[in-house]
Amino acid sequence: MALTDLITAFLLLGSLGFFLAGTLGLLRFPDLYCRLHALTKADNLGLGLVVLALMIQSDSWQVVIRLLLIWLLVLVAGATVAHLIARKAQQDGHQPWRR
Amino acid sequence: MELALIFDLILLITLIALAWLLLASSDIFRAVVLFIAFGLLLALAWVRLGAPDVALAEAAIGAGITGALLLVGLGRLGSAEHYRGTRTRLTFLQRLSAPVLIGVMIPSISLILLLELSLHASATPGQQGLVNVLLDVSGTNHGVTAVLMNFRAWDTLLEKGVLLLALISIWSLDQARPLFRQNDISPQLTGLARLLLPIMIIVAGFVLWQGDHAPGGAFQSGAILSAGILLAILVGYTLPTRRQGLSLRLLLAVGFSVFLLVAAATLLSSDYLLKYPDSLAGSLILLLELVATASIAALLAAAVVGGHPPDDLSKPVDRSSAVNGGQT
Amino acid sequence: MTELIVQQQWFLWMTLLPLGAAVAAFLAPRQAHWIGLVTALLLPLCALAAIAAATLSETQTITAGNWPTPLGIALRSDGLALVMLAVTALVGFIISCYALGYFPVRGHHQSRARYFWPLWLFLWGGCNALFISGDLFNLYVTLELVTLASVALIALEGGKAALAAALRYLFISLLGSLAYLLGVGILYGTYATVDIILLGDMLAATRLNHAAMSLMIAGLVLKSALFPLHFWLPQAHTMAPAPVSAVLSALVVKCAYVILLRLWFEVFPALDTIAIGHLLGLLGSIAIIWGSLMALRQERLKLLIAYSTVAQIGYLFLVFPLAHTETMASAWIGGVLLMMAHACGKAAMFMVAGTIHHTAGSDRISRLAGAGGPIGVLVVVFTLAAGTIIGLPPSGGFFAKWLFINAALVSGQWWYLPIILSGTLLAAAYIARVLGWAFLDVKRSSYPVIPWMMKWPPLVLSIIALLFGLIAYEPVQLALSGAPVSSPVLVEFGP
Amino acid sequence: MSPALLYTGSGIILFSIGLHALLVHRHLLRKILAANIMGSGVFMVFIAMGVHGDSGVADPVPQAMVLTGIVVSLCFTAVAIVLAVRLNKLTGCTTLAVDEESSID
Amino acid sequence: MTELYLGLALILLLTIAIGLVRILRGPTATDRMLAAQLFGTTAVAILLLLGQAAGNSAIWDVALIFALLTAVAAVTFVRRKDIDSTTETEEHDGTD
Repeated sequence: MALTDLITAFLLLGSLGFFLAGTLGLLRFPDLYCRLHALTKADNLGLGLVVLALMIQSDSWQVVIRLLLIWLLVLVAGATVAHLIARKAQQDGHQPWRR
Repeated sequence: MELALIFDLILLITLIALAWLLLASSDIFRAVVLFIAFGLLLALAWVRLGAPDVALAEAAIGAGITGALLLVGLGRLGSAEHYRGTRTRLTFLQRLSAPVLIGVMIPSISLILLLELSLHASATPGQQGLVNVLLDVSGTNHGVTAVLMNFRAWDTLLEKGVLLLALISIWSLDQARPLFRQNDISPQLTGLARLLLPIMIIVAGFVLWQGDHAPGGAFQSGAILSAGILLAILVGYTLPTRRQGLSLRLLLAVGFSVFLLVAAATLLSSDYLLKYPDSLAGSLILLLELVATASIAALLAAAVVGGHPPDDLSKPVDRSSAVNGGQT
Repeated sequence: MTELIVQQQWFLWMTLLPLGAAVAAFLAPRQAHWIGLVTALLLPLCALAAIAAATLSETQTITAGNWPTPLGIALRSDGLALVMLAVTALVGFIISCYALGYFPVRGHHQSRARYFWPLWLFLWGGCNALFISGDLFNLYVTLELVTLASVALIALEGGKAALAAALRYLFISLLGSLAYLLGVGILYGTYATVDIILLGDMLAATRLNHAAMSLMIAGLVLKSALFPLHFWLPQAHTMAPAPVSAVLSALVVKCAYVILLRLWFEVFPALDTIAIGHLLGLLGSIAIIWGSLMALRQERLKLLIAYSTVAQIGYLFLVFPLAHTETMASAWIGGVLLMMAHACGKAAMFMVAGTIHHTAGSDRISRLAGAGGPIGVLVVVFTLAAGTIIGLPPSGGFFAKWLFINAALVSGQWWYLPIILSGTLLAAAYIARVLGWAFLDVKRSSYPVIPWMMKWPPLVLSIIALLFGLIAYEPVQLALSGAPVSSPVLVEFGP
Repeated sequence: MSPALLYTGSGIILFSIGLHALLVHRHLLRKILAANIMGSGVFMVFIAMGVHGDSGVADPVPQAMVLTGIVVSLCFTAVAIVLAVRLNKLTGCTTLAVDEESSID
Repeated sequence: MTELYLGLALILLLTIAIGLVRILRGPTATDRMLAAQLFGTTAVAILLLLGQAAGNSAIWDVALIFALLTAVAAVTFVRRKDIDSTTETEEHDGTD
């Protein structure tokens, strides 16, 4: 197995950790704001690592750009939507969870 | 290979469970969100089935337009099940429902078994071969586009008619009402729109161009553009009043009209409906796809807005109920 | 001159023309009614030209784009297609004239006029495209075009009952066409073609094909409102504006039925259809009796006419059990004739009902008391049109029933005889009930003036409907050209 | 069990689930969702039955048909939603009125 | 390598299936929308992996469209809430 494959596998496993954490957080965290927090991690890093892993495998710069574009889009859209949802929740009167 | 099969299995179980849960859900909003998730997974199914064109279309409408349509509709409709008076008499059909369920499920399962038997028996090659043979003279290099825009162009023409007809129906039903209140559009949202809109236009162009030799094409491209228009509307853009008349109608109808004109011209010149001259086939398909994209984008966005623009024909209306209010 | 006529594919122009006019009417709403009227004038001429061209030329099937058939979409100008195109052109022309009076261009309801024309022209184009289509998937698209236009036209009335009826109709049709489409999908998956002629040659009597056939027939039966799946029809057809009711009863219901005819006689002859045929015949018989009885009970004229449609649809489904080898042609041509006669008669009746509603303010049958005097012409129209529904000679309805009875006797299915006869008696009863009210000797004053356009077009149509039997020879000959049936037509009682 | 068969069967199950829900449920939006799911089931049958052999390449013709079908069903969804909203505005109901008598007048 | 991609896609699909519980449970509409949003991202990842496994770049276009458009539904949701929570006359808010 080539070194690139090894790195890819490593990165993919890493991304898996983030996605699992995101889902776990979505399920187990007590309120909206905490879940939002969990979700953004999965967005940014989980997908980021997948993109990185595939970039290593790619053989042309067009593929790299395409992957980067997808990642950036998810990043920007995810961040903005998370912000909007949090603000909406606040306006609707959701109180942050306290222990 | 086994892994792929397990993937398919889990995907299908999830899809079926989703369908059941969303239809049995007591809360309509939940049903709508589950439906959006359903569309997401359905796109995965199309990918697994080797139908990326359909997956593109499903992604473009499922993620954008359908979600918006349903959410806007739900907002205007409300989710409680209001009955008139206290009567909750079951209709004929509803009383039939339990036997129907059984009566449908059992034949379906037997149908599946039948399918198994017959799929082994008859392995038709499909029309793949025929399409590939004729691809050279079709004016495009992608099978699905060739079928849509040339071999079965008559279907596509009528489908464009259905789209325009749907819009006319919607306009005949209601006047456009604002999708939301005009207050406080957050700067982040505007920023997002400013960033996404150009990308959407570029991607739509890319998908349209790609349809010539790879999955993509007018409908997918138009659906992406319409999501862009919708985003613009959501951050407060409105069509200027002077453009809401004939110009808007022309934009909506241009896709279908040009298709009809091409059909009429081919019928006049060659006696065959939609038989493109060999030398012109490529350019004609490009023209048809371009105008279709423009129309589809406008039609889908207008369908979400859900009503005709205020006009001089009917009684005067206050300006606040213009397509999306007055602000630009 | 003849060259010109033969060379043009007129039946194709008959689909392009209304669709183009629909777009024009949408773009120029102020001129919409003129565009509609001109189109309505041109289409009967096109129909005549199409028939002339068909009698002069041999080819009845071409494909769009001239691609070979498993790939291209077959478009056909066979007898059934031409006859339906012609009837639609005639009925459509009369309905368009009527609509010109019904939807005033100026005044309170002008926005309805604005949207009526593009929707109606779309519907017309969709019907024409459906009649000429020889491709199962293309039939689906055209059927949906027709359905969507019908839904919008029903809702045009604007009241809550109309909206509810439109929405119910939408769901029902969606259900029907998806069942149909599933059957098409299974057929394509097995045979890799959706062309009617190719499928007819290839289909074998496998269980999977039977499943596909059942799905498709069930879907279409739902769309053509056969008992007990007729429950949506009375609401949808009565709540719509009068010209729309006429269109729905006369043409739209026939669309699904035409597809059924094509499927039954051209796609599925190789399959074992006897049991399904008898089932459809049984349901048809119940529909005849049930529909007529319900019509007899109605207090409102439009509902009465709608239930009468339910009964007449029942007759149409007698074709399937009656069409055996030697009675094939009789039953088939009887069905086609009945479709034509019913289209003319029912359209005229709905238009009259609309006019009465318009002038009397209500279509309650009791409000008709004494109407024979002041709006006598309407009552005359109604009576003439009713003649074909009852099946009085020389109407088309009479000949259709005559053929059915012949086919029933020859094929030894005598039990359809009392059904047809009692259906006729019941029809006579519910018509007589209306006329009885109309000719009551009650002084009626003050009916508003009826617009010219709402009075005379239905009269023309009802006269044609009644005299249809006298000129039936030509249409029958035309319909039989390229028909999927080849036995002689039995016009006398055989052994 | 080939994947194509698996998908075909699932398509039929989706169709049945949608059919059942369309008949049973009363809220209009739920009926609309049910019709959409029925449609998805039909389209899945179309595509899955077009996959022949193990080539994994789907037949382009049913793909094109499904694209057409998707557009048509989207149109119906849009019109149905507007109709439902309009009906809701007039009656305040989000269901079809069951009452026969009142809907005639 | 293909097995790895498919295996990871499989596990990601499972996380979606499990995450459905959040849509089902809510409790608020916003929670549900949020879960759908996460699914969008996960679906993009799955599509990227499937595309890599199949060597078909068209699949990445599907991912690109998802990445581009999932925001639209969410924005519609956020903006729509405006009308729901402010007009009582003709809208019935029944989302919770």
